[in-house]
Amino acid sequence: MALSGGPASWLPLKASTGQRLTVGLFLGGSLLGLVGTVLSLLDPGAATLLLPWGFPWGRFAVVIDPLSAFFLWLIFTVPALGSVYSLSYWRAAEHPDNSQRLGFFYGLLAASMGMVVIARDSILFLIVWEIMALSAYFAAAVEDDRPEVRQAGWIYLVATHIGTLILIAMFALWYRETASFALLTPVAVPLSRAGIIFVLAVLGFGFKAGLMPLHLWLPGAHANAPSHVSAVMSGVMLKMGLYGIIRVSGLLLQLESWWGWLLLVVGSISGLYAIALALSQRDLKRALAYSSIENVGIMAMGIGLALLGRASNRPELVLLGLGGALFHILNHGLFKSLLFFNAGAIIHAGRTRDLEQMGGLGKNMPVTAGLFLVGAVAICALPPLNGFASEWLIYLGLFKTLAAASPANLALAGGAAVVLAMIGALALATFVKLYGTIFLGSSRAPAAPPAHDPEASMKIPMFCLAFASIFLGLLPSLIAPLLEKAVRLWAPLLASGLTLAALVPQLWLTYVGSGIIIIIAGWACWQKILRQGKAVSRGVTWDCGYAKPTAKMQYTGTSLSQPLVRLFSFALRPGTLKNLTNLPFPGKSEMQNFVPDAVLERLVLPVFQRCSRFIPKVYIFQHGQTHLYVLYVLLICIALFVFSGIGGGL
Amino acid sequence: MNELINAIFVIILALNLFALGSSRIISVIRIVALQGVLMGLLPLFIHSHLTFTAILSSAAAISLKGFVIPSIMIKALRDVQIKREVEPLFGLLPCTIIGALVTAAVFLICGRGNAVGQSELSLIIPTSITVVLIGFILLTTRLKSLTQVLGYLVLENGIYMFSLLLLEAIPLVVEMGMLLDLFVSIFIVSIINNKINRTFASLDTRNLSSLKE
Amino acid sequence: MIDLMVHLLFLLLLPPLLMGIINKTKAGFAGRRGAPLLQRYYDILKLLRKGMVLSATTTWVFQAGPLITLIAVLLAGLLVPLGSSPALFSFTGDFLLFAYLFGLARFFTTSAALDTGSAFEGMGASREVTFAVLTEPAMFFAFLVLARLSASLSLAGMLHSRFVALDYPGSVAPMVMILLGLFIVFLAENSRIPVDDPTTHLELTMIHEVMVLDHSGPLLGVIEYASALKFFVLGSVLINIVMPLYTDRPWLNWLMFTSGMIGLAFLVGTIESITGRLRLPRVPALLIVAVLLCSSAFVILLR
Amino acid sequence: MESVLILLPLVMAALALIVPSNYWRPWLLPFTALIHTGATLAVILHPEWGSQTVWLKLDPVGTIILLTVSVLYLFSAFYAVGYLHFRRERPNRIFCASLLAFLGLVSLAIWAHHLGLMWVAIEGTTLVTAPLIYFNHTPRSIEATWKYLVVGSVGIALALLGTFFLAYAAMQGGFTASLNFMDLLKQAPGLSKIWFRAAFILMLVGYGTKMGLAPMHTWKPDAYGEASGVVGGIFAGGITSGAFLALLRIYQIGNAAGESQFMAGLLIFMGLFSMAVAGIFMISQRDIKRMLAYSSVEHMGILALGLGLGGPALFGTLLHVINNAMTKGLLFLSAGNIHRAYASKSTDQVRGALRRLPLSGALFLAGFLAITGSPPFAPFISEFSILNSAFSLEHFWAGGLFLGFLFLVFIGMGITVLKVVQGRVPEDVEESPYKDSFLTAAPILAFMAIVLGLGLYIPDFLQSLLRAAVSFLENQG
Repeated sequence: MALSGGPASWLPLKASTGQRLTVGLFLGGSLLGLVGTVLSLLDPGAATLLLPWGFPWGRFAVVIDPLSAFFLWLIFTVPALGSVYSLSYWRAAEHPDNSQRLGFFYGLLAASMGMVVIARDSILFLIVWEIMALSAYFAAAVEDDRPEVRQAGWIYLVATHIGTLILIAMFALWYRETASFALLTPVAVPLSRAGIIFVLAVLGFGFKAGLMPLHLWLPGAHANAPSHVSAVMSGVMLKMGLYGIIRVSGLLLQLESWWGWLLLVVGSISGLYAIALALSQRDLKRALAYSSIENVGIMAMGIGLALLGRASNRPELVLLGLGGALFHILNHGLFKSLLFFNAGAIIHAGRTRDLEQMGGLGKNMPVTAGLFLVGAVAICALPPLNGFASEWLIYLGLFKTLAAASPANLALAGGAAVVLAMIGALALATFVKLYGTIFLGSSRAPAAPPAHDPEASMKIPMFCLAFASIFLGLLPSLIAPLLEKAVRLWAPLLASGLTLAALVPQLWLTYVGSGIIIIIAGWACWQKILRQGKAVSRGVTWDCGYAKPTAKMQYTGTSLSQPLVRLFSFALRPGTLKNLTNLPFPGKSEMQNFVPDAVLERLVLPVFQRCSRFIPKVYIFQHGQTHLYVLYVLLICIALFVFSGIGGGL
Repeated sequence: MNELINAIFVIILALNLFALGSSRIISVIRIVALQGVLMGLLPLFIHSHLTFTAILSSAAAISLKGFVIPSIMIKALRDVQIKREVEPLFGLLPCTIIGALVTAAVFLICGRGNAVGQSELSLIIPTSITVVLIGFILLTTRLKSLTQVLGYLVLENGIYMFSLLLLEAIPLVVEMGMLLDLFVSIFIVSIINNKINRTFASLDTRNLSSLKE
Repeated sequence: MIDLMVHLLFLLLLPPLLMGIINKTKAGFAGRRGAPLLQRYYDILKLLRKGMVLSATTTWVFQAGPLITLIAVLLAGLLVPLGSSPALFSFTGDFLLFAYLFGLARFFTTSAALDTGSAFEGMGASREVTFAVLTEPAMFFAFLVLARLSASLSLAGMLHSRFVALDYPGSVAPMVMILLGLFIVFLAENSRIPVDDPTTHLELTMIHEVMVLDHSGPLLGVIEYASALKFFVLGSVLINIVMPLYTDRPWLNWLMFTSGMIGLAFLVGTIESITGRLRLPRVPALLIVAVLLCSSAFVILLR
Repeated sequence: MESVLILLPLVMAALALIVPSNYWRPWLLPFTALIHTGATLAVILHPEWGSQTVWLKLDPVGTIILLTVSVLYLFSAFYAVGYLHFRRERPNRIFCASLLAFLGLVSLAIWAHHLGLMWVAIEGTTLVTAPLIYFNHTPRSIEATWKYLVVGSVGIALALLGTFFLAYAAMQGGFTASLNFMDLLKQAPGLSKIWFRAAFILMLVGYGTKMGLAPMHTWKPDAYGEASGVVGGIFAGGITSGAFLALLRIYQIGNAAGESQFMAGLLIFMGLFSMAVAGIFMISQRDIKRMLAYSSVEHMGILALGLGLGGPALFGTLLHVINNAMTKGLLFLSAGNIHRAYASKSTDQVRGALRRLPLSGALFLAGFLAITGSPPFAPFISEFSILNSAFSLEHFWAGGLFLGFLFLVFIGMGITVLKVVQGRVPEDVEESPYKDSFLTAAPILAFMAIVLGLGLYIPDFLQSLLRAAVSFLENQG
């Protein structure tokens, strides 16, 4: 009964006759899934299903435990909202040739994610994992007639495949060490091998989660996918990678502190570098994608902290680190989806993703602008929204390493708090830039058609997400029991008896947050009353004496971020495309700044290009000359005789 | 008896070198045919008591290798009206020298080993291996499709020769099957030869290199 | 209870006075009489009574900016201990809220600036977010040092437990270093010389003032008040570090605190009088010095 | 029963030579194939119906191969009817006869328990399939046929020499020379080591040529590239499986002779080398059928690798024989359809197949994912189990390289396949009369169903067949 979650969500696959039917089934499936999740939490015993399976190895092992359940919340809500969103965003009538395909793979994606978090057998896991990866590919690359979509899709496919191969290796090693494919109970694996398994897990899952430098597929794929697919990929699918890391590290009984350091360092680098890249993007969805990498970095830092805590027997670090990471996973799923939905609404209103073509949309799309603001404030981790609530836990965990009892090397982890602070400041810059250049000021593309707020079926999901973001920001203590259960499962010995409430006064966030909101609301009313009868005149913006400011004179997004890009130019390596004329009578001049992705465009692609130049040189061996082919046969024969050492014996 | 067998071996080896050194295709065909006949005769000398099956198989081998296949080849040769004769990758003399060196090397290696048991058959193994290798040399250094087929025939001869060591292991059916396969393959190959000639106006296999990579 | 009342009163009333002190100091250095000490109060009151001009490009964000800034700074002010008051609210992790409330203020100030669509205000916003990227790490390194020294994770605990320095071996050097670092942060956050010149007439070089060019009337009044408040709140953190309060007599503590704040204002005025504003590209270097000071303090402490 | 399996197709081949109608003749193929599959199933269910002579015997390993080939042939035969109907302008007398004769000969090779007889049958399959490559009568197909014949014959001749060496190894061991498989198995521990090893190398190279292990694979891209899709499928799934069976025979003898260590080294080397070569040659391959040929090289490499690892890997290896054959059928048949629809097999022209041929294009794409070892398709299960065994046997390097080459192959194949299926049809490509029809699409769907089904569930009877085959290979019972 409690399992209805998994199977029920398979329903949407079967319906492709009508989009509405698909969405209806999807919602039904998700609802059933949610019910299943709740039931499984109420009655833990019933949520286990172990069936023999048609393979000589492994079983059909499906278990919903608190950790899976935590991810299920996200899996059953965000994709469902996305499917409602797609009703207007990807109207079947406007995309006759691919809306069915998209619906199918979108449903498959959601269903397989649900299976990923409850599958507890290596083979089953790999199967649903790959279904998830592939359906995400097909959903994201649905507009395959556009070359850039194909390119981005291909990079994603390669990245996810190499990730899967690493996971295959990881599970093979797991089998070697545990003599079982089951992923049910924690196992004691010799530390050296456990370390290899962990590193393989970080690599394999890191590709999916988008940890730097394994993120290379992420910006392109997110930018080029339909927005609700981007939302699900960024909001939910990336988290599957983190789920994998959490799950595998939870199944290994013994661990060393360097595991935690590894994640802490990787997370810090991901966070910092990705947000700096996000800041420097011109493409709205690329910027959002980089910001996802940043948030994944933050979550990885939380997980790393929890690992450190486990290794050094500090339950409060485990609870705060993993609890914060999980909470942030949930929160990021909410507000990042909201932001991608917003981006979709902007695109839907006939705009491109190019920030330099936007501006002033807030006047025509007030609802979208307001919702974007909620998402932006949340993602900058500003109080009183949910982003702060979760980062707060991670921060506190990091500061807890400083307790007087901690040895200096553990206390060094506190340094990560500084990284987090810097990430926060950069995220603020990024989202001020995004919000400002998109919605504020005046339009930079005067010729573009007037934008408008989207239809209700797009607005409702966004409202739900915004509401959830505010709600969780104000009442984070509601989530605490779920977090505690999940963490206790992960580190049963350490975190028992310890509660989040004992560590963190989450209620204060409620007080302060509602305080802020009440004061703002009150002040706004008061202002309204007060201003009645006061002279409010309208005029043009004061531009320091210049009488006729135009939209073209506005600060652009690129110029807004330029000082920071220059500050970090040692790492970002910005490039410039110049076409400046130096003639006596200057003609049309152009200059464009861009920041390439260091890993993809400066490392991986050049290596691939070099290889593709080199490899055809080998092709001369397949030259078409029959008699030389016969010679190959003779030569390999002789070679085998010689190398197997029996040539002399005959 | 032993002397006779050894003499045949020597002739077979010499024919190898002739095949390598000959510049006319027709003479290579004849050399290979002669080698085939000698191979066919060998079992009659080796085995003291002649059974019916031995006679039958050797008769089949002789007729196929000595007469049927050569006639097919000669007919194919006439059909294609080859102007220029054997075209080796490098000169005939170097080929012959390599052939001689290979012969010497094989005998040297086999002489050292303990493989050689029975006295009367002592030379079968090195001889057959040599013939196989000479077949390979013909295959890899000749550029005309027809001469490559001849190389393949020499190769087959070498293998056939080895099988004389184990007559009782190979029943008549299998032996006949092998000869049938040989016949069919030569038959098909000559058809293809014909097509090659008609399509490419030459038997030079260097023309057959549009499929690569 | 009385302490809390005094806390609130000081927080609400004192800030503009400090501005007046700075101006008086600067006037003194320049040999002028200068505006009255209470001039800033008159200004704010007058501005609040005025009508306002709104640019046609702006939306509600433009008006919400100053408001949210004020609320955020006020809330932050409730979290710091002042004088003998241990802060109105104090709980584990409140220092993070403190830092992020300033972030909230920054978000809305810069957004409001961008709402005007003016190139100058964009410049100001750009600089504001840029420098924050450097001041935040310095601030957090300082928090790390304080947290390690005080073994407390609340702002009041960090600043006000009569701990500091003395019974923790080797803590004096780190304390001095973070003090210096935080002072630079304080100057930058409040847009004072040498980072920014609040009285300059050249918009191209401004940071904070250029972001509020378009605000007028009550909104400008709110902004003026909020920035004075910010000065006060951040300054009180510095004062708390410099003088951990020892006495049992509340009035003495309050006196010490007030004189400390006045001293700080005087110091800022002095600096503004005797140094010039740095060229903008040089500002990050100054801020990096602050980061380095604070981070070295952390490293030395852990050594 | 074996007479039905072996002789019926040969008789039908003769019949095909006689039947005058170009239209009705192809129907002999599915007719024969149905009976063949039926007989195969019957003989699997009732082993006592098959003969148990010294010469002809269906052992558990042979059962697996027979089932594979028969099922592959069945669906391909239906497809062939559709294909030949589309190519009505070409006489198909020889084509049909060759295909039928192939079925008989490959069944003979599977049943043969005499290594000489097996060799004869396998050489026979080489000969009867040559005309299939030549079907189109273009200069390129002549060239491909020629290379196939020369390289293939030389290789298979070496296998014969190896077979003789094996018999001689028995003689050296003091037994009466015999090429009977069961005899050899019994004598295995006493075989002369050196002669056995020489025999193994020659048979590895010889039958490896037939399988298409690098570097003896050179004929493969040419032959597969020029043959029609259905022939390519039968080559890649049928002939290769037959040749692999021959390799399994000598492997089993070697196992009994205690030579597993020796064989493992060579097989693993050849396997990995083949995968590497295939991977390299697949990158920037523009011809879809040649690409599939290299993919076949790669999978032969996987089979060799799995065999070399031995022990726990054998199950996966035998499973992979089935999976490879089914997936290759899927790929070659859909590639054939795409070839038809574009009148080209170069990625310069073939683009946007999902738009021109939605079904075949999608199946081709799915086949690509399957063959590169993506779950949930069947090859993943077998490849995973091979990798698992590599790790359990402490062959970490082999396992790592295996994964690396799989990745290389994925990239190489992915570039080409995605180019083919995605995007828009180039404007200079002419309209094509070809559309997916029932006969050309249903067989592919059947393969797809098998590939997907086996990826999610292996029926019990198949598992027990595979287990029996593994224990037979390991000479237990």
